[in-house]
Amino acid sequence: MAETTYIGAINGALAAELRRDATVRILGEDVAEGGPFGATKDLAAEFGDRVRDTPISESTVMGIATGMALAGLRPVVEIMFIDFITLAFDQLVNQAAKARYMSGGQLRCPLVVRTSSGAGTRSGAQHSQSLEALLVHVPGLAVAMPATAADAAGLLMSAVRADDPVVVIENKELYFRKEPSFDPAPVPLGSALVRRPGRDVTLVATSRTVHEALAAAEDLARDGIEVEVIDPRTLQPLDLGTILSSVRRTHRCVVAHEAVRRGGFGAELASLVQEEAFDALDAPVVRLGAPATPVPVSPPLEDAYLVRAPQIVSAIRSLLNGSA
Amino acid sequence: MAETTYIGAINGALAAELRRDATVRILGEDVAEGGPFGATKDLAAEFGDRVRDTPISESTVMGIATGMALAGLRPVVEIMFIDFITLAFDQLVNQAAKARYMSGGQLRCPLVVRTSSGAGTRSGAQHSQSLEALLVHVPGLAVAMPATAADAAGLLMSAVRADDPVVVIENKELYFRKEPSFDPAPVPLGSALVRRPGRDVTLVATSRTVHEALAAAEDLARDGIEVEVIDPRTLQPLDLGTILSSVRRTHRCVVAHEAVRRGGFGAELASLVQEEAFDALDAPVVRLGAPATPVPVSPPLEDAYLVRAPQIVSAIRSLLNGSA
Amino acid sequence: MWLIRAFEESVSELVGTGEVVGLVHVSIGQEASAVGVCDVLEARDRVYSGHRAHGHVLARGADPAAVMAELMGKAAGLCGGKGGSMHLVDVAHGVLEATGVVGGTIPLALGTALALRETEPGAVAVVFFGDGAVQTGYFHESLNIAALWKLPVLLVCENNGYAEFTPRSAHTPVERVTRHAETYGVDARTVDGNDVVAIREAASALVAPLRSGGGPALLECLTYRMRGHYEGDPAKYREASEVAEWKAKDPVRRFASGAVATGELSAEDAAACEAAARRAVAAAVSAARSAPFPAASALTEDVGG
Amino acid sequence: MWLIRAFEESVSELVGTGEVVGLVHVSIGQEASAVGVCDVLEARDRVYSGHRAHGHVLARGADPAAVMAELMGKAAGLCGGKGGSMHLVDVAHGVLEATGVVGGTIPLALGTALALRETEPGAVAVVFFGDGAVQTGYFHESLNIAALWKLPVLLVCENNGYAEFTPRSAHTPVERVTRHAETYGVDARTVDGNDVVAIREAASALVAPLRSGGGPALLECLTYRMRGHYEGDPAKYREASEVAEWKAKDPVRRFASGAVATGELSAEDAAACEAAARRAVAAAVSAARSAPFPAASALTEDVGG
Ligand SMILES: Cc1ncc(C[n+]2csc(CCOP(=O)(O)OP(=O)(O)O)c2C)c(N)n1
Ligand SMILES: Cc1ncc(C[n+]2csc(CCOP(=O)(O)OP(=O)(O)O)c2C)c(N)n1
Ligand SMILES: [Mg+2]
Ligand SMILES: [Mg+2]
Repeated sequence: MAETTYIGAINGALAAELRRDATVRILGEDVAEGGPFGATKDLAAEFGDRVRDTPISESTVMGIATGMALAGLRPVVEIMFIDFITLAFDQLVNQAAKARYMSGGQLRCPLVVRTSSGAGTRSGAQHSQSLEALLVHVPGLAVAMPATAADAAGLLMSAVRADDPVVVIENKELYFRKEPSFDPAPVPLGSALVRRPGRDVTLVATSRTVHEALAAAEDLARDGIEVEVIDPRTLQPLDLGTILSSVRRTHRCVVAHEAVRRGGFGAELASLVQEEAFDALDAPVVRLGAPATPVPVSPPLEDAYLVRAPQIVSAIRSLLNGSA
Repeated sequence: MAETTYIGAINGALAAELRRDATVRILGEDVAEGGPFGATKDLAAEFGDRVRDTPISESTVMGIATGMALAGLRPVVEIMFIDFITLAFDQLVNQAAKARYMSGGQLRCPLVVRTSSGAGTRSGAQHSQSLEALLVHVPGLAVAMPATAADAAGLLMSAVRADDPVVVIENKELYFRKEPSFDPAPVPLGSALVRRPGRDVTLVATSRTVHEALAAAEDLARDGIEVEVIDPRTLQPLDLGTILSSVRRTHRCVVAHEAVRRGGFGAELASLVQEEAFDALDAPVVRLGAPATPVPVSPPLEDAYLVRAPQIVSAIRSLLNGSA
Repeated sequence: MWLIRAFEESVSELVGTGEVVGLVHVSIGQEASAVGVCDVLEARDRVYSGHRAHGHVLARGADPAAVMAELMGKAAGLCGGKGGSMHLVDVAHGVLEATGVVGGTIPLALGTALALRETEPGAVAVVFFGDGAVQTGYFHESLNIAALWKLPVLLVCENNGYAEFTPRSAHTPVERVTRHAETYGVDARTVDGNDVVAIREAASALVAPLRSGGGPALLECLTYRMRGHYEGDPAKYREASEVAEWKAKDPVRRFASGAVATGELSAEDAAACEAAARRAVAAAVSAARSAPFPAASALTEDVGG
Repeated sequence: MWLIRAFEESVSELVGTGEVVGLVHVSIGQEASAVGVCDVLEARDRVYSGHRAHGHVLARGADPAAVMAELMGKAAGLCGGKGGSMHLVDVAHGVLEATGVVGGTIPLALGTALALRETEPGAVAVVFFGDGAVQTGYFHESLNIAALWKLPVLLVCENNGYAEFTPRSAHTPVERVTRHAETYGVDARTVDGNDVVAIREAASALVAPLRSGGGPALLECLTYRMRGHYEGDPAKYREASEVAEWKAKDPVRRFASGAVATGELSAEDAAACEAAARRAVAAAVSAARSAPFPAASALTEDVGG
């Protein structure tokens, strides 16, 4: 069977969108050479200077992309590692996210930011962060976190077609993961996917952690514990309905992500679930995430830092034991 | 009775720390002239170039302050409005917050960032944000939010004496609020204050919202509803113990802040409370915060944007009716 | 220019009465750059500004009543009352953004210039900013990229010698902003920022090549703000003699009396200009005053995400 | 220099075997700037670096076994295994930070220079960075402030003509980095970055005034990386002829053969130097290899907040 990778799917989606819509542009460091992971491979050859290398000037480049969007283009700007979105935070937070609102609706800002996130590659504290929670707190931004190649392509396509800023957060560990090939199609922002049905506990997981969640569910199924795994796919807009209807059936909820637990997306999700489904809950919503430390390089430390399937398994076991 | 203002207390604390410790330095835009709110008034006259004006280069100035701290000074850098901390986010998040950890403990970074936060002054979307939640998510940073002049002085004094980075978030609406004079004394980081005892509901509020909470409690007391108002004073480190022991008595918890509700500090707090005190809770933890929009200038819109006492009152009334 | 002057004098009063809200920065004394530059622009051109933006928006032809209503937070304001003084946008008149973040619109103007080159060749983007913005990373990163990509963007620095309360000499050892342009081989001029005719001429010379594939360019206008940094600033940080010296160079009166002196304008016509401007502003104020505030529903409208 | 060369050749092999972990950038071909500059520094001076930092740390006298252990993530590493290749710190040898954020340590060096001037007058701060960092706002904001405050900081740009896969010409129209220093009246020199003697001389000339109250200064070393951007980079973006041309200018062999030619060193001593370096590195590798990983408790140690 033909296979595709997550990064290949991104590359294909970018090519397809560039072909479909003449207003689409790509810019970022080394994008003409394909970028360090190959996301923009061969695009410069086909699309010329619609694919544009930039100097190492993240803050200004984010502003340039915003200024292109305000003038009617659809720029897709790459921030090589999400750690460096901190350099571009002013433009993203103070200009792109607010332009439509502050102008009283005169402006739209169809900006897409693509960036890579996540640890596991021993790249250290400045190339491994998961910073999606910072973005979810900013009104005006949509935030997508694809877990599969199909979603990486599909969410990116929707992001390019959206009229407001979308940050698409890719995961470095997933880049070279293989999946059976598929016909790329837009995946609507704000639609969660039940990746595995189950009756005993609702497990909400994002990005790479979705695969850990599925492995954990597989493992627990051997003991007859049926875990429903939900991948929100976009954290904003959030398809809370799908999650709540699951929790109302399972009466238990766990949320797992790679980011630091303190102030992470899990906090928002746990709060929403207990607000909306308090009476349905048999136990507190459990949050799994990284400890409040920078990401260490040392292999055993980084391995301990990350939420992996065994940790999810044991959290679910204690949840079920504690309240069963 | 002699009175002091919040801004006056800050000014006094800075002067006292400059006098006490020769390694303390102040830097920021217009600090030698006293700054737009007067926080550094008259300090340059007494302390010369230990109080240093900087160009409008927030990102580099944050790095300079960090480099001073790594070399043994105790810089207090002013970011005039927290909205502009986004410009300095890389240095704060990727360097200052991580230096100690990444160096395996070789380095300490006794950096203080002072900044003003909050809406209510019709200053618009780029001068009114409440961004503390972004900071709480970053391992390595302490975050203080004083609600009173005494805490503004006391937390700042502790921040200057701490060996790791602390961001002290002041509130613009409180700057000229008067309080009876007091002897400034350091307030330890990580110690919450019960600002009003009560048995019916625990109300956790931060910064300016503490005063709204107290007004709401006063109002509800007239109907015999006794609200316990807790001011965490620092969001990180967080004195969860004080909050939990209150919730275990009252069985109900509301958290109120000025920041956007989605992904705000209330999410972390609500999650912690339901995790740690689930069985004690008679109702979901209620979060009050701003809607997910930028801050509008228009007076009626900005007034509606902010959490004020009446909104807290009605949230507590429905909470008590709903679950009593 | 009289329109801007009269408008801002009125703004200043209305800040006093509390009708105009928020953090307000007027450009009284600096009107010439707005007028001189915008006079050479066309409808297809796009303009960005900063926190001191009233003049730029009016010079582009925005309706004074809509600007005033915006400053009062009214629904009839340019931005429905949501933006305010520092964030004026008037897409119909090609003003895409003004910002409260010093230097923050310089990159936006580059992006718009890139878009214009590809979609509306011949059109240019212009960004106004102060001398304080020259010390931001944005300015330098942008100057490099604009030069590298030869973008049709005109950077207009209104160098009034101060950033808030601090003189330029405390912010940089580089006296002329144009010095930075030289580093990148960018076309640049420094002009008397209180001389609208000189500004118009320089802007025209700098913009022409931008329309035919060249770019970027930088225009530095040496000027002075006759009032404090913001309305309410007592401005104790500068000498009375300095203020007096610049008052004598008032760009509005200077242009008017110059035109009268050369006979281009009669003294009566000059006075009529001023009177007309003041009448227009008075009308704008009363329209804005009587306009309603936005409906509560506006609070959550027009947010993405 | 042989130590750095031998060390990094070994690193490169150990990346292949998976023993050295993470994103690794070696400075093979660029060793001269580390050695030439650090040779004029004193124990009291402080150094900052970037993602290509091995050479700088070793040139400051760090223990090769501790550096190697760090690259392997071992407890005996400089940073207890938590920092890794891009974040080497060795406070005992005056290396305060290296960063994976391009340009990110330039401001830190300024801050440290300010602190040194006040607490250890005569000491200097030095920061190494690549030509890619020159297009960051940090570089420009920092150059301005360093010049304005006359900070005792030496900015060393290792200009290897590329930032990742992209040549300098695609990042800026400004050929020489020293051009920016001129704008601010900052003392600067461009030198052959593969000539350790020339670098030493230039660094010495630039550092001397910094010790006696002058500053800042900028040193641009024109060099080339003989390997890809990171270990694993096939480096298809450059011509074989270019690589060959620079290989002929290998700074390590050039210095050795130069010294032999002038008779300063016998051929045997030169060979012995290389051999000693290789032995030292072999010993460092085996020490690092047999060292333990950190205890689990290290994960949450040394975090503030
Ligand atoms: C990034 C940023 N930092 C600080 C401020 C606060 N501030 C507002 S105006 C100003 C001075 C701007 O000076 P300049 O650019 O010369 O413009 P002028 O006010 O003189 O017209 C400062 C520091 C800001 N708005 N944005
Ligand atoms: C702020 C930032 N943006 C992007 C990157 C990715 N990156 C790593 S090295 C590099 C190129 C650096 O070039 P240069 O400064 O010339 O150093 P060299 O690698 O040539 O030594 C880039 C873009 C980064 N590390 N930091
Ligand atoms: Mg100015
Ligand atoms: Mg380079």
